[in-house]
Amino acid sequence: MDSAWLIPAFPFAGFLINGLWGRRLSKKRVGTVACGAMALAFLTALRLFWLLLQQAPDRRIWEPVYYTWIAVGEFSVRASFLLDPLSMVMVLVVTGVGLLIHIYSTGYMHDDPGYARYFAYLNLFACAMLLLVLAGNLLVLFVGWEGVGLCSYLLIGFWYEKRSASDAGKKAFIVNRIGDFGFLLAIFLTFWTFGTLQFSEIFQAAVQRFQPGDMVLTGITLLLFVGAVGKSAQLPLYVWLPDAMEGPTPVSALIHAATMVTAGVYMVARCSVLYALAPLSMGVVAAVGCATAVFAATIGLVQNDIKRVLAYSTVSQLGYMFLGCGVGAYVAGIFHLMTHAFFKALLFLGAGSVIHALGGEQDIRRMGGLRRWLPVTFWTFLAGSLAIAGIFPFAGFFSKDEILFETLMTGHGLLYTLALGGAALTAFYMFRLVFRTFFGESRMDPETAHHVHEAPGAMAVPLTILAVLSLVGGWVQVPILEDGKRFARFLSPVFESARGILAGTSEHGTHPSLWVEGALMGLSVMVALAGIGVAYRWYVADPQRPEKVAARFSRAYRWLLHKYYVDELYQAVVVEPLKRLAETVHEWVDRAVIDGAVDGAGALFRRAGAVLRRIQTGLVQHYALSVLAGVCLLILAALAV
Amino acid sequence: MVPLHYYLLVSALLFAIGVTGVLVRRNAIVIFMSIELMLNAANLSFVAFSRELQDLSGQLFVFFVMVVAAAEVTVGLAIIVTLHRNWKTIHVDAIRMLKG
Amino acid sequence: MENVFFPVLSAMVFTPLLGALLLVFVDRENRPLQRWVALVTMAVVFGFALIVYGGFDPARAGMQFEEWTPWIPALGISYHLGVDGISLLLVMLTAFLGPICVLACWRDIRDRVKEFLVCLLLLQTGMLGVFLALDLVLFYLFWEVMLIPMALLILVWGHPARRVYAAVKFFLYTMAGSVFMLVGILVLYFHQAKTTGTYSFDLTDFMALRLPFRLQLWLFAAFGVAFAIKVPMFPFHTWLPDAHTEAPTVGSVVLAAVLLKMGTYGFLRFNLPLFPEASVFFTPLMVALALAGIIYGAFMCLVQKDLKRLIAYSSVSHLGFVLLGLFTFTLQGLQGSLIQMINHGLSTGALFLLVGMLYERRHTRMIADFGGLSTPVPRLAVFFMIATLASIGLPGLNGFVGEFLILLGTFKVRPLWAALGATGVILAAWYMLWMVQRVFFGEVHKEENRSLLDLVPREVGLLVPLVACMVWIGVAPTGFLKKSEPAVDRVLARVQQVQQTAREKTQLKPECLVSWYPADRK
Amino acid sequence: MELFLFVTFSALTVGSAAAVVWHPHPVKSALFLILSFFSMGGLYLLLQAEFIALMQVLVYAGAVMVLFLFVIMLLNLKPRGEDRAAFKVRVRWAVPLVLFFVGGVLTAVTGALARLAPAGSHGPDWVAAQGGNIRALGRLLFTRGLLPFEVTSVLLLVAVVGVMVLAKKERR
Repeated sequence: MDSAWLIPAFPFAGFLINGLWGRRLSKKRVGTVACGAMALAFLTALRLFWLLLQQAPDRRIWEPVYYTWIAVGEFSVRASFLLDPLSMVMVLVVTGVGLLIHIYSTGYMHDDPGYARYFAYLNLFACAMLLLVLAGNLLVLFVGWEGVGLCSYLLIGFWYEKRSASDAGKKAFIVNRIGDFGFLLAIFLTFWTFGTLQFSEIFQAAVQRFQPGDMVLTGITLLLFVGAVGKSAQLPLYVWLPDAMEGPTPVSALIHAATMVTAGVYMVARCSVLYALAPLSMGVVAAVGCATAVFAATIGLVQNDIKRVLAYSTVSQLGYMFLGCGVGAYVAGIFHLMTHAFFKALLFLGAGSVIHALGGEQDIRRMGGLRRWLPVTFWTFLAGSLAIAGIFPFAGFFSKDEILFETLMTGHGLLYTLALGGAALTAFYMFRLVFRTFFGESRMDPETAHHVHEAPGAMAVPLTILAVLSLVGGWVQVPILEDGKRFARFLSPVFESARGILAGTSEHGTHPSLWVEGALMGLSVMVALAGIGVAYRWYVADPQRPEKVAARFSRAYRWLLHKYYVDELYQAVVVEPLKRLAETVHEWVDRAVIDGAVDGAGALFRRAGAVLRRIQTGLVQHYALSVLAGVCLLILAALAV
Repeated sequence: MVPLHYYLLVSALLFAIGVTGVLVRRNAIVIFMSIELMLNAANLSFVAFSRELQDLSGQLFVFFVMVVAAAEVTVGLAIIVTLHRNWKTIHVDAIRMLKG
Repeated sequence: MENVFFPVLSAMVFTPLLGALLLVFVDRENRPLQRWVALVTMAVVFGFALIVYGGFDPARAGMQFEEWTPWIPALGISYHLGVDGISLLLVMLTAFLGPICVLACWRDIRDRVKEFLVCLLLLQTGMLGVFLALDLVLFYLFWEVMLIPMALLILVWGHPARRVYAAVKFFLYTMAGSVFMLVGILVLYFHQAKTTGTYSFDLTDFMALRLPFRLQLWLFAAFGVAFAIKVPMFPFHTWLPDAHTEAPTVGSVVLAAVLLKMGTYGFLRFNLPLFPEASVFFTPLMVALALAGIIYGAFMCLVQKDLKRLIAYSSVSHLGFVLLGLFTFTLQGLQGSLIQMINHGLSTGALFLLVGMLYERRHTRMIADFGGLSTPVPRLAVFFMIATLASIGLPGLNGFVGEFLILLGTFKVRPLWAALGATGVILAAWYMLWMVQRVFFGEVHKEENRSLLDLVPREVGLLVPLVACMVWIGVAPTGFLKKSEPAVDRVLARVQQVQQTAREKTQLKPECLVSWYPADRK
Repeated sequence: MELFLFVTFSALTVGSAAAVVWHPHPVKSALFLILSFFSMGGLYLLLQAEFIALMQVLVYAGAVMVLFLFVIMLLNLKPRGEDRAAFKVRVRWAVPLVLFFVGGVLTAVTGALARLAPAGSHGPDWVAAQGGNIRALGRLLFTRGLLPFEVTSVLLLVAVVGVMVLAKKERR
């Protein structure tokens, strides 16, 4: 456990090597260094995982402390880690999926001139992300939090010469900053409430000192959630994530699907004790999550950019995770996080493979029939789609279904209905994507079609591995079966106290019969299949149908196509007024009033001088005369006294 | 023995004439001479007080005043010469470089 | 600990003067020698500073390395130098930037090199003197002395268009403020003479006084105006963008990195401990102005078209944070302010250096003239990015530590203030990244920019120490914070002692700014 | 007799001083000034200040005035340099002002004269014992006034150098 610091240290070393000397190394070396660093981190994580499993379940928590980072008076923050089952799951996901995406990138980015820079950023991201998930206190978590934000900024704007790319990077960073604003205030409030930022101490004190529903804890959790909303792209701060697709596709897979965007979910799960004590915040989390899940899914229905569809799907899936956390099903939330990491990374990498094959084309209207040219990509992509749609026995089925089930069981009927509708939408838009891309007639222009080629090995192998994981990843948590919920058992020590609190406040713990559970599962699968069926009818059986529907509901279609005009709204309501305000203030307050006052004072003296200078005649005798007159006045004064 | 205030009166008159000269004349040399008059007025009262107070320090002062006056005259006249060389006049009306 | 056998502080203060004297005798045409003389002098000064830093005892709150000699005994003026935790870091910063400044103007200044270096060295003496002087007359002397070389730097080596306006504005504005301080010093002096019978300008003597409340108010205002203009605090800030824009690179660096800190240093050194009750009384006003400065400065940055002006306005915003921290009267706030002064010196100093390097290559500072510079000058872009990130408070770099501590302290007092202050952090990200985007990203749309030369080793060499310090403070600030904690704690104790009584004394309660949450709940 | 002499000398002094200011011609002004200085020497004699009287004649009436005359001749000044009408107007303004000033000072001084008493130790007997005014003054000069005396020599030196620098024609 002392070697925990090695996990982020390896990628950091990779970052330094590639960042400082990458331009002078050959591409092969750069790739080896980057992937090697990730591989070493993954191996270290595996070893720690093994060590963790050796311990008794209630002793699976280590808190290595390295040094005192900031200490002022009673405020003291140590650079410390927290290793428990929750962070272990995250570390394994980050290093494992990260390693696969690194390998994929060696193929995908092979011809890019910024090869070394790319891998340096990617390693730095891995380092920051690992810092985030391993953090032993809120401030170290915040370091990772901002670090991943920075890397996201750098990688979205990786092709900085493209205006839209650098715009998107900037937007991502600033929107995240708005979330961080809440996070920072949450840290302050936490410190002045508990006198510490160390997770273990906070949670202990929270359980001992606070009753459920306490105002302070509600404040802390809501502020933390503001941070999570920013980082995990929930309503109303989701706007940066679709734009973030300007980055290279593996980046979208790693950062904007599998790892970074799930940081908010992780943080909420990490602070489960605090949330459990603040029912209001839980409600907000669940509501925001559910609303985002449906909202993003509707936008995803009509988008034509393959990556944007996936991006909205990510936003939507993150909503499901928050829904899970919000109803107290932390295990389900984290479980979905893990399976989502597998299948969404797979889908992005598959999309990347398609884009790579088509020489940069991202519009599904100019694809079609690619099944023939890209078999590996097709089959793996299909696996991912089935997983996200929630078809048994793929991973997504287990995790999404658990969230839905828990939602209903905790008495959130409305949220359940919405989420179920969202699941149908998910299945529809994913298979719309599959059918438009891989089925039907080819709509490529001949030049592109001529160059289509299947992904090279470096890309195909990660795709295959992830496809397998998307299939089997859910099997660690099988409902109904005896001994099926291994994942939950592994994580349970982490959420024990939160569950305890929740059990005390609500009707948790009432378990329905297996029949009900089975029936609900069936319903989920039915809904998903319905979504797929509609997609098949519209896009394979009757290709003219979508246009008719679009024409029929043209207004709704336009709203969806333009993403409800949210970006335009923000631009018009926030960005532009602020800019105009700044200009007005600069012109009127700074220039006219303040500087005017300063210059005015100067001008006043200058004008007074212009008048008074006439006294200075240059004739010494006048001066002598005034001296004499002065003396006479003094004499007069003396006489008067 | 002539009383002290007679001498003081003479001294005062001399000083008044000197001040008037400085104020009313425009010829730098005459202004200079008027300054000398003022210095001499001061000298006279020094010596008169010296006799009245029976203290020779007063005369000592006069001695020093004379030395300073001599030095001043030489420097002052040299300045006037230079002025005349540059401006072709020594009328202070004409030389008003200090005008603000 | 003070096992130094020579007056190291005097040596530090007057070595630049000696170097300037030496420079006078160097041949006018022999520019390399002139530069080397200046560089070696600055390096020696930094060496002395390191000696002081090494010998400094972090456990003691009082002055160390003190030197005291009567100067004009008849008036109670003495030559009194000393360093404590508050001044130590600022002295280190000043001495550290010295050699960097000389290196930075190595090729930038070609005209009247000797005079430029003499000015720079005199400036160094003045700045070190301000931080080290413990006698108020001596302090005032250094305070004013430092003005002259700075004004000359702008006036002689500035950009021809508006340099006279900028220099005069800078000079007169600062002067106008410090006149009030002079009056304040004299009032303090005579008040002391009247009440205790001792005639002395020594700070330690003044510290022993208990001033009546009304007098404190006036004195706080008198000192405060001088410092507020120097900081510069909103709305006294308009000299700063002009001075920065017109000054040569090194002038901007020194101005931003050290000169502005004198205002905040003055508040911490004089206003808080000498007039504690007045400080409490003025807190609402000062905090309001600090917050206004943070947000206002950030807003101004959004519309600037000139790189240097933008960074100048960002200084207004950043120093708003420092002031905010000072007037929280919490240990975290004060310590954060102190470290933030250093941080701002490093990051803004670096930014001005980089803009200077761009200017040297391209002879323009207009943002619109750049674009896509990452391609021709990747190394410069990397350093610029790091300095920007430090400036917007990315954790792991220095800026975060300061801003975090300040806002942490503020939150304890009034959560609303912290919330308002934190909006400055958002805006900072906006304007800085937008600026970076417009300068470095996108396509190269000006032909002149295509063939720009990337950083040469000399330039990399002078940026690397700055970046190293940014990372150092960001990752391990405890070493620095520990040095200043006792001294800051002592200042704080003086204020907190009277905080309660001062509040009762005043009709205008500090609570007049709304609070949405009672912070002292535990 | 003494009063008669005093009246004569003082009348001459004041009268010729007035003529200095009044006379439009600088040369004549200077000549009147010489006369004024001479008669002032007489006043000094009446005050038993023989040394000062000698110095007055030698230094002032002699050396200084010669210098004045030299300069006047050298510059070859025109007699009609000034506007006489304006001059007379100025005189009409200045005289009352000056008289008021001098009168004020004089009243102040004479008011204080009553409280004046001989305090020094240099009475006529002491002077006689020293062997006359010149010896007495000389002794005083080289004891009590030694440092100022030496300083005046430096002053004169400075004046000499200064005059040379000033009067020298600038090299073009």
